[in-house]
Amino acid sequence: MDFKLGEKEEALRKGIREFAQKELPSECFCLLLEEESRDEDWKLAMSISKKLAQKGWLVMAWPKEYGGQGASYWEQMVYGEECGYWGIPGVAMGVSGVAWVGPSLMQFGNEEQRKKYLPLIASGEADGVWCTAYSEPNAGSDFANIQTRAVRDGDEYVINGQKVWTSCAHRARWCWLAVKTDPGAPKKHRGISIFMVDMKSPGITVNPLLNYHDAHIFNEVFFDNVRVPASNLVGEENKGWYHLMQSLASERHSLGPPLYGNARRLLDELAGYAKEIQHDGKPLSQNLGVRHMLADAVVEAEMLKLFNYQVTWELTQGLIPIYGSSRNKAFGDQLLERIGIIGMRIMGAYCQVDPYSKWTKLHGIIQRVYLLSPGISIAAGTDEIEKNVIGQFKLGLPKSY
Amino acid sequence: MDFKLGEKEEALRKGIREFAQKELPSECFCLLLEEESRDEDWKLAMSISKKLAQKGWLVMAWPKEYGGQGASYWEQMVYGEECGYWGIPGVAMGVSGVAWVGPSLMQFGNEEQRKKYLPLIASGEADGVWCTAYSEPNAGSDFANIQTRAVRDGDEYVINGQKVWTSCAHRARWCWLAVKTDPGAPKKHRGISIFMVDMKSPGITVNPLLNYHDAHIFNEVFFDNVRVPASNLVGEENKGWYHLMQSLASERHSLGPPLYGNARRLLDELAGYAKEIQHDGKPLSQNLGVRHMLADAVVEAEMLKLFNYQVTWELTQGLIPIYGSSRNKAFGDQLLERIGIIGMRIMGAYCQVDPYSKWTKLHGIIQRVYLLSPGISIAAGTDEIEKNVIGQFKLGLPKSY
Amino acid sequence: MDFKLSEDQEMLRSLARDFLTKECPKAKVRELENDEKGYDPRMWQKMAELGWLGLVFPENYGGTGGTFLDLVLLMEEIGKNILPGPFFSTTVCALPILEYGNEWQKAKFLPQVANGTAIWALAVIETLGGYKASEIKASARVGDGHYIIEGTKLFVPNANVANHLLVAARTSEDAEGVAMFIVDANSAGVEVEVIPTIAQDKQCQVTFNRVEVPEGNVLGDVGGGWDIVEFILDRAAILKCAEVSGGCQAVVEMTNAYAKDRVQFDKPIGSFQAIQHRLVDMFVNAEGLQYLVYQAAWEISTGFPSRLHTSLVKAKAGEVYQRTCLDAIKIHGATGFTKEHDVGLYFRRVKASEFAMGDSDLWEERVAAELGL
Amino acid sequence: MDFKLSEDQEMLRSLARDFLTKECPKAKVRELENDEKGYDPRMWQKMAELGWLGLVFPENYGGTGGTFLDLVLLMEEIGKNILPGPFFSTTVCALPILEYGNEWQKAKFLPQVANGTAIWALAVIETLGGYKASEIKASARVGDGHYIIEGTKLFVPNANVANHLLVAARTSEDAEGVAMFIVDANSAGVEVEVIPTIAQDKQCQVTFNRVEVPEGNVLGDVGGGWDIVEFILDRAAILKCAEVSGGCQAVVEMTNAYAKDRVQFDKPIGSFQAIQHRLVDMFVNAEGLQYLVYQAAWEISTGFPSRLHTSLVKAKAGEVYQRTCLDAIKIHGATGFTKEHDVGLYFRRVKASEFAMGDSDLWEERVAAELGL
Repeated sequence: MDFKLGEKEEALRKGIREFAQKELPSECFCLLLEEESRDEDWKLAMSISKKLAQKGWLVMAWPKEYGGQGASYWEQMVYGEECGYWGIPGVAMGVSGVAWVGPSLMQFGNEEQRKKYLPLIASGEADGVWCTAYSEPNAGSDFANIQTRAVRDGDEYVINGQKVWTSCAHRARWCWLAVKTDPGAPKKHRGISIFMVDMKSPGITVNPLLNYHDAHIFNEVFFDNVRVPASNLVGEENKGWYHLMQSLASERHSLGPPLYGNARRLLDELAGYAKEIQHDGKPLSQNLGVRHMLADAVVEAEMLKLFNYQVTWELTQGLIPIYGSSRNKAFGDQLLERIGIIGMRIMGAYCQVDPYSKWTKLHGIIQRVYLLSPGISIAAGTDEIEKNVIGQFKLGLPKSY
Repeated sequence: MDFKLGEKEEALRKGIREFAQKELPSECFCLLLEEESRDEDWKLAMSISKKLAQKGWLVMAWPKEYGGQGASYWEQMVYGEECGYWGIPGVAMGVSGVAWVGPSLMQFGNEEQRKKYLPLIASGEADGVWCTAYSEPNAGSDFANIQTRAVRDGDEYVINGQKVWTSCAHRARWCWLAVKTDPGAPKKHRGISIFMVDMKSPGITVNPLLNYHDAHIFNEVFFDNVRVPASNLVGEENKGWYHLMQSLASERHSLGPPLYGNARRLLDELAGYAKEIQHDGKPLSQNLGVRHMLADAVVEAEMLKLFNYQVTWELTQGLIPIYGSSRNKAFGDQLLERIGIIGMRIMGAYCQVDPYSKWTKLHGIIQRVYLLSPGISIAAGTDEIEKNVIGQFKLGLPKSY
Repeated sequence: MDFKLSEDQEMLRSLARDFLTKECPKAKVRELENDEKGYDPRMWQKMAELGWLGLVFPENYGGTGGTFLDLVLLMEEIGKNILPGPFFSTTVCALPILEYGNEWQKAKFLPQVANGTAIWALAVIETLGGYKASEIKASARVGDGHYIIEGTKLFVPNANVANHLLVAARTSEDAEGVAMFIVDANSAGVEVEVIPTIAQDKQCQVTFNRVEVPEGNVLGDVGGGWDIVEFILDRAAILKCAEVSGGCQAVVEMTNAYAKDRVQFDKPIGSFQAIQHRLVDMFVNAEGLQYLVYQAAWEISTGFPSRLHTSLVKAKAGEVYQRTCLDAIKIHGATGFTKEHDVGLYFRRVKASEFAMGDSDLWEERVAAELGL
Repeated sequence: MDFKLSEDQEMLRSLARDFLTKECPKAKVRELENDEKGYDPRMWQKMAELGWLGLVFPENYGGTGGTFLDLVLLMEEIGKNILPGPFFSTTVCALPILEYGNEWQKAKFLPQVANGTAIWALAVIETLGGYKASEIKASARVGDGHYIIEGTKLFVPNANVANHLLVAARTSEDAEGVAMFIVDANSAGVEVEVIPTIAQDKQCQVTFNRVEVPEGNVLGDVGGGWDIVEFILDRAAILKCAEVSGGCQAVVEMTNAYAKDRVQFDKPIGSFQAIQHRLVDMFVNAEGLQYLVYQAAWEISTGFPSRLHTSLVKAKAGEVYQRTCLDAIKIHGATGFTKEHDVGLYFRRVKASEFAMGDSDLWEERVAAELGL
């Protein structure tokens, strides 16, 4: 057993810290959980993503031939932790391209597809921004229930239907789309396929779905006779479900380290704030309740860190994490929600101030985390879904839904 | 709306407080949650139950003709609160006789049965002590699954089978027994009947099932060709399920007020203890964590009190509490568990001391509550079962199991 | 003991429901969030006509002689429906005037409240945001027949549209040397700036630059201002909790409806225990909060409030509202996260209600004190 | 970074499992709870032969030169299986002797530990039950070539069978003026009384009536006793948490098996979400605790423990163990409440482990301090 990271990883950590201190606007610590919402934030994110690409970090995990560095799992983990800690924007380029379109193409795309799309992502440019369209009005947790159809017509497929909760569709150049290609399949999760769709195609309409705090993250996307070349089918026709399960696993795995980074940064900021603020002539940090709330949260953050280590280590051993990624996501989401709640208590009356107003404390990150945390915990699988995964696949319990 | 109890109820409250102060051993505040376990406690309980009978309190709710006083629902509630607060032993005489055998006989027994059994219970004597035998090894939450058989043989029924978790069977003179009389019934909850069985009948064997802290509450009861007169069948043959649902409702309803009384007493004792104990030269009661733990628990206790009020008020209005009793039981159990946990923290290292040893603080009640609380929450319906009831019958949600 | 409302109360409630449903649909709520004033003067006038603005005033001050409990029932409906505007802030200023005002003050100010021509705002807390006498730094110096007030108040709801402010200011260095002043919002030196909040509820920063206030505008005794604040706190907290209780009920109801309606894996999601049991917890806590509110409100109505019963309501309400909304959003899935869905309207108000009239810590401390700790 | 155990460690673990399963079945655990000594001397001797008692000692003191992590792995197995007896109490006395003892002390005392002839008990806490220097009232006065110890120690595990006691006593009025003394348990004036506990784990009250201790029996510096206590605390806490972690794992495992096996409403109860998701929470927390223990243990083994990593383990362990056991009992239904079922054996040990080496509050405070609070 060994709990030390290697010199390479520590050097990387140092490099990212330097990068963050140099490249990020100094007045803000940029925990950009909603970078795709405001134009100025998105602009910043895209400028940083280009710099990350130049540093070779953006797709560090990928093989050199596709613009990556073949970085180890440990390096990827450290990168995730640090990006979370510093709140580096542009890291995910709209969530999907870096984290799972790329890895998916490498797993089950063909060489032509890889050659075309991977360098676009690796460049950190606007043409490498993707959105992912899975959910539909009647297919959320029960994803296999999707109704959007793709019908073959010569060298093309014709797509009709509606997607919803599509993050970043308003920024994306490409869409990673799940559709039904065989609606008559005996089991509904057979008959699903994946397409890559140019968001500039005629027939695509993107409607914003603002969140309750006016952040523009989600969209509705309508497909009205959208024609897609058959060569944009990824993997095997009707095998989309199985491909997607692999992609989902990749995505979940990538969520843990930034969540840990976020958590630790937030706790550090809150501890600093509590030391500064005076209540009854004593710093708030002397308040027993505040001390213990923060201490408890740090313990959970450390648990999350070790959970990330454990999954990463499994990957280095060539093992497939069966339940660890679900555990880390659910645990991390709960932790973030909890830190939001704790943070709002520590901010006191100021917690109700709009995060972008001049009265806000700590640049509004606490309010933003608090307001976003229920949304984060829903994205890429609810708590319930993750617990079902752990119950069935790790504990061997029967299906519970 | 009105939140004041009447003068009659307040007078009763005062009377019970005086009774408790006069009749209960002064060195102990007697929260006898396990009175049937130790011989000396049981002896005390039975002596108090006789005194309660003499006061007219033991079965105060019953009509005068059966030894009661026709007390109002409000009086019963106050009686329950105070018995819980003072930890008056003997109140339930082994749980079942007072609280539900009596009420059940009044609801669906015949006159002959009432005349014979009700006065025995009302007397507070040993011959009025009952146990209730429902659960079996394969029929817990899924009670309809019972296998114990009663087969008619002339003027008698012959009973064979095994019951488990039978509280107080080792003290009881009578058994309130659920059996299968029609195992071939199309639905398994049809075909159940209730019998009253003399515990002295040949063929009955009682085996103790000690709990993990050596308290003797539960028993296994074996029935080996036990012959019971047919006149001991209660209500209609094969209608036992429906009868029992009514009894269970009565029992659950009676649980709330004593739980509230328990909770308030424990919190008062803990507050007193925290004021006495010095830590770092300050009373423990100045510790913010302790203050807030106790304050939170008091808030919940007050909620429970009002829940009890609400169910009682519904009864006075001739309404049937559909979900309130389940809510009160589940809420009260959670509260007691929580107070046990809080209490153990406040006791510090002393919480691990055997409750009956000379090192114990507060006469060991905190440890006893802590150790018993998981058992209490299981008795008469687990949390899950109560929540299912509320979900289905109040919120109108579909069956979830 | 009685859990039933009187016929008059039932009528008040049903009238309130009808009025709010009709006059203040959620589209209106959203509109008023973005409105500069934050309330609808036409609706305000109708509320005056309904007798809501002087609900607890005697008839000689233009009121309808209702009880505090009546007021609480109204606040509960307001909370269920979400009515933006200065009803709460005006009411919590009118109550102390009714209790502590001299005849001149009552005759002058209360009828204007009742008939809808006056809007009030309560200006107590400052930069630390807490309801503690020691935190009051705004000063009131004695001038020539008037006081001169100087200082800054924060989180003053609806000051942007108020005609009058009820202001706590320090008159001596003693910890509790605080007096309450009735200040004309149009006085020279009063500056109001709306603080953008998550709830978009028009809380303001109010700056007093050498504001002159006539001596006759001191409410109650000069040394007794903090008693008035305490009087306000107890009542305002219960009113605020009534609003929270109504909000919780509305959120539970909409979530329960969704859980029955939304089908995943071929079943309504309410049939999954993880969802169903969470809904049960939400429902039970909302119900408990409702009864806690009623008990305290009834006691205040009788004139004999128990300090314990009053304090514990606000100690609990914030946590219940927060948990209810967070769970409701999660049960709704992504839908609950959107601007379109009503649950977000409630969630965005959780913190405003938690920090109005002191946070849970303040009220938990009061409960602890009542336990003798 | 590596989560894999070495081959030696795997061997140690599998040997421990085999030994404990065979030598210490649950019937034996129950027997030893009621045994006056609380341990089995024959088993103790076998543990010595296996090298467990001197696991981390160098060979010249009769040890096998293992690491602290090895010891932690052993404690984890002990916790999984529940092994009653003085292994923990002896180990946590031997560790500071190895670190702070002079050559004479090490040579005299350690080999006796390793070969099973000496049992030790740690006597630090007193009536308040806390690990704070200020709570040490027991005094050590300087006599003629010896110290005279007077005072009462509480919750001293296994003192009833100990040959030696490691005692914290006050040598000056300074807050931290504490020294550690090696006391022969058979010295005149030492009285031991077993305190009956819920865990039946032979914690004792030890009274020192003018007990004479040779000067050479001071461990380390006279003024530096509290540093030694701190040294012990860090290590003993991790060992205790390893035991807790093992206990949690065992409880989760048995509960999971039960949830698959137990059928109600024609389904295994593990298929009800309320049960399944609770089991998942139990499992995840137990796993997290396990990794926290490993991290701290590995760091201690390397000689560079992080104070944060050490402190947070014990801050969390008590809560995890308690929640795990309470939920396990409830999932088991009435079965879990019985003497026959093993889950109660673990539950009864929850508080003993929580209060061994300081409660969660103490350790949370350490975590808070590490955060700079």
